[in-house]
Amino acid sequence: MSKRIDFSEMVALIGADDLVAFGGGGLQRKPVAAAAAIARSNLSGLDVASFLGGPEVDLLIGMKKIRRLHFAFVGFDMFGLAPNFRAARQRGELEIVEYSEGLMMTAYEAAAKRLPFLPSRFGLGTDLVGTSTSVFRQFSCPLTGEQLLAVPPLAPDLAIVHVNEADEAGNALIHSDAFADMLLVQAASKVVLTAERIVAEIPSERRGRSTFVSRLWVDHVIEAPGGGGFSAVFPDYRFDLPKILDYQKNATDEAWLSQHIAMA
Amino acid sequence: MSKRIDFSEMVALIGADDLVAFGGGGLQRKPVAAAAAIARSNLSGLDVASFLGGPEVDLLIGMKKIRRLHFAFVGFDMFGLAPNFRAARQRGELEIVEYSEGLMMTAYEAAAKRLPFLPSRFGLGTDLVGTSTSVFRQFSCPLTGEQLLAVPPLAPDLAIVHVNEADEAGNALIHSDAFADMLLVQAASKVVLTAERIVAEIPSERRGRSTFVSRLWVDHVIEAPGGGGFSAVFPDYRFDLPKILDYQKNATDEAWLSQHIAMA
Amino acid sequence: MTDTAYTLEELLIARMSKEYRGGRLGVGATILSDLSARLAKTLYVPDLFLTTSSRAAADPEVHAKALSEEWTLDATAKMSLDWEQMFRMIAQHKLQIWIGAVQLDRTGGSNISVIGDWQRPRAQLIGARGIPDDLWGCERLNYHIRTHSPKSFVEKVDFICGFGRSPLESSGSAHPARPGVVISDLGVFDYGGPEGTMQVVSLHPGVSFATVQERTGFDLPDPGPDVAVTAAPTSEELRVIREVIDPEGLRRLESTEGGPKLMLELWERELAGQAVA
Amino acid sequence: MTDTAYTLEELLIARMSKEYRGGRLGVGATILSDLSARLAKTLYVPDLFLTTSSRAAADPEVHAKALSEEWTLDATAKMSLDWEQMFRMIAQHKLQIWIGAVQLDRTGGSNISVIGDWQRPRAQLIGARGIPDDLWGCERLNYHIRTHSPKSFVEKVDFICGFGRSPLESSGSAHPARPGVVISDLGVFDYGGPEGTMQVVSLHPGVSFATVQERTGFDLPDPGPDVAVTAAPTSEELRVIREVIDPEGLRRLESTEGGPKLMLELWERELAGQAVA
Repeated sequence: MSKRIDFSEMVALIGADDLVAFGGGGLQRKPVAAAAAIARSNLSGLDVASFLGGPEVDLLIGMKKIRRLHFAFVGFDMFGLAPNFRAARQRGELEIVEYSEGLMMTAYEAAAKRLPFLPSRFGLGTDLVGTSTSVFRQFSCPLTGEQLLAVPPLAPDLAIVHVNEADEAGNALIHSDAFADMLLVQAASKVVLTAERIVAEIPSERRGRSTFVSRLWVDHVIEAPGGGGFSAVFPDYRFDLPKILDYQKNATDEAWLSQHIAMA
Repeated sequence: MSKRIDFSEMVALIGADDLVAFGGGGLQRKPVAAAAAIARSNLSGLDVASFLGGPEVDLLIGMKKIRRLHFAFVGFDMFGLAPNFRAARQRGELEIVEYSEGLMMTAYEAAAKRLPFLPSRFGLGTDLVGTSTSVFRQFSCPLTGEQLLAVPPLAPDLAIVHVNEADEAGNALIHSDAFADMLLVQAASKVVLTAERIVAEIPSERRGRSTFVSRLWVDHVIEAPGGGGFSAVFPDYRFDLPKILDYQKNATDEAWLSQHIAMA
Repeated sequence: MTDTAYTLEELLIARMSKEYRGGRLGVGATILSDLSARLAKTLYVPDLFLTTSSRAAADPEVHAKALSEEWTLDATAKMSLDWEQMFRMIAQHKLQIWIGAVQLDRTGGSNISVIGDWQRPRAQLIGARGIPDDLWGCERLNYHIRTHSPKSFVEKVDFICGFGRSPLESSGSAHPARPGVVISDLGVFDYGGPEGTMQVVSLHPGVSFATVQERTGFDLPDPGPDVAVTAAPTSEELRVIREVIDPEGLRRLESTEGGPKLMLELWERELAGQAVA
Repeated sequence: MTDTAYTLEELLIARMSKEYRGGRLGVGATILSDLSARLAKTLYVPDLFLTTSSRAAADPEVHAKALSEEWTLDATAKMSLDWEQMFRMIAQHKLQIWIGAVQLDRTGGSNISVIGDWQRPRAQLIGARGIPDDLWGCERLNYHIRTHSPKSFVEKVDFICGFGRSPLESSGSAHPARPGVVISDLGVFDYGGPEGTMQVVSLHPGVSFATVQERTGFDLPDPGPDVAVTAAPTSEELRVIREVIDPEGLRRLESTEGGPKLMLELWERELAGQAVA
């Protein structure tokens, strides 16, 4: 009953028209090793979602793997902008569906609840509603008439989330900020966790502020020490600033980037 | 900055037309001492909500304090039915608004999110939709046309939840099943916690399965050792079966009940 | 292979244990359904996710059933399952449950809320509780009824907490549970009869169809002389029930022995055991 | 009473700290706003609820600011604030935030998403992130802008992430944030001007209105010769900034000194300190 697989098995799970979503946020707990495995594969034209995108989406954009990106943010937090995201958008090469944080959480939540929509005020009166790829529709509350936005579900075919420890049954712990990851694993059809460690048993008297992911949400686990790449994975390792700066300087050079992901 | 009050100050918070809601479930972690304090007061004609009602609503019904009750369940779990709830309903004396568990959580959730409604499939096709006091309305999904129920917010003026420990700032821990209590404290305008203990500081390395209630949701705390009455408050005390059986046998006798709540 | 001395409750638990599949919740809202999930996890479905009366101690190993569950399950529970997360599991058909119903009807409607008129009921029960939600959480809704009688098996329930055949247009993206298996003190039933009505699957040992029909408030199709007999519990099942999951005999609370006296006796024994331990 | 030697960032932090009220979130999405919340909690609003870059370490005591916040805040954080709960706090106006905007306009519209055309932007920034949500989480939305220029203070933002005057009919039960206080390297502003347009509240010491108008892409009402001067930080504020909340000087990252070199220097010092500790 072990749910353990490796990166090549993970890549084989991804179909041509699938929506693949990544967990973590900005430069925290990013599934960088998993994204690099996808970047090295023959896959292309992917539909990708990332609540707060960071290096994982940037390297996939740089390797020309992404056709369309759903996001509320893409960047390197206080370390600046995401170089390939920026370049691709400014060349007009990347199709995007832009959410706010609240709208993207609402879309994941609708999927988690298997509802055809959820109402929201987030986004009303902003330009998010008017973009050419907007998925939101204004409607009247059936009880009060108030104007609200209808947010359709965002249900990834595959969610990939990096965690601190997992067991072979798929239970896992996240010790740092969980961002929208609980919603994401509940929204997705399939869930792969990459873990710093696969342990025999998750401690039952665990730290009171950790987030527990139940095996009922998880299909596969991959042991991936250092799988967060240069992002921070509390308490295992801090972000690696020299590598971040190096990436920002060079990552729009495709030869450099190919080399980089070969080692990630 | 202490949020500590006593039961008489709690009773004084309740206005004539207020909706008062209780936490816990069935015979677990019921705010019995708080309910008894209300039962001893001059208040009457209350609008009361309890997700899974138990002795707290039963004794208030027995003391003729409740005009209208919102609930998904009222009972004594495996120990049988709630005697005064049963008697009052069978005499046609109690107005009720009947929810399912999912509908009541959805109604609290709408209030927690300050939305005028939330959609649900729960309740579709059942007689909950057709009662004379039903608050649900069928409508079409604005995106897909699917038939759904619109659930209006249920926003108590005052929520009363019994917890294991609280600090004076209003942070608290619940060690047993939290039922819908997190939704309830987020839905209510004012929140009073009754606590087995008021402690100087909530342990930061607390047990990994406890529910933490932040001070941002809490207005007042009351120290109430044994405040769960004969319900179970894990790990502090188990339910008190002889008292439960005694209550079930006698509680529809108003003289007995008056005596009982004088000591609760 | 099978012990001939077993109680009705043991038969029921063993039969009920056959309806669980792995990697999902097995929720026990009554003593018999809880014991059937524990039996299933012990013998047949090791990765069944148990949530007993306390969601603060969810996904535990199999323990002996107790009246104060939190005190015993705490040791091996993997997680606390908050109710919002549980309802998302329900929304995704991860639920398996045997519901203890008070009324069931010909097409699978169920009622635990009121008998008689909802405005002023002849008998106020507990409210619809989770049944309207479970309709969206299960592939099939299974019910058990303690005493098979024309009052429990009725032509039409007084208050629809759960529907049988879906009254909804199938325009939606989600589908409600189909009516599943029903077990009573007389037999096992499903809704594979004409136009989705109730029919006999098996009769418990020694029960005749005539008795069942007499105690049912609507007509059942006659299953004929070759009707199956509900399998007796195996000796392995009886061992697990008696020695592992219910050594104190809480299952007797759902037999004719049940009542305040037995409950008090079990409670005192549990307290005493606790004081010793 | 006030130290005459202080930096622009110290002035900004001190002024920004005046906008917090107790019993609510004080969220710092940028270094200056984070430091302003810590200063407020230290000196003015002891029950401010801090959530810094990690929500897993929420409601901590005041610590010295670090690049790797989780490692330092873990010791005193009261709770982990999951994002769903945080968004319910936002839905209930429990949020207070200074947003670092890239463009702001005359009536309070804000933009952090794209410069130029959204389809193919001249400059792709970070996306709308939380601004459309914060509109429903705050009584007032406050902004800070590092460099006051006609490119940052524009007649109309290129992409509305946050609106100023509400474009919505007021039929609803909730009301969006009003545009609040804006602070730049030149002065403090609000939207109390004609028809809710931007006006000067105070000018930083040594700054003239003429300079502000020259660097603003739309007309501001002339505040006249008696315009207030932004208060200099007190010596107590400077002590707290320099000794308690930012002894390593991370605030310099938001000055003209900022850049990879300073960041690397701070990061190496933080790692070394950690190795020693």
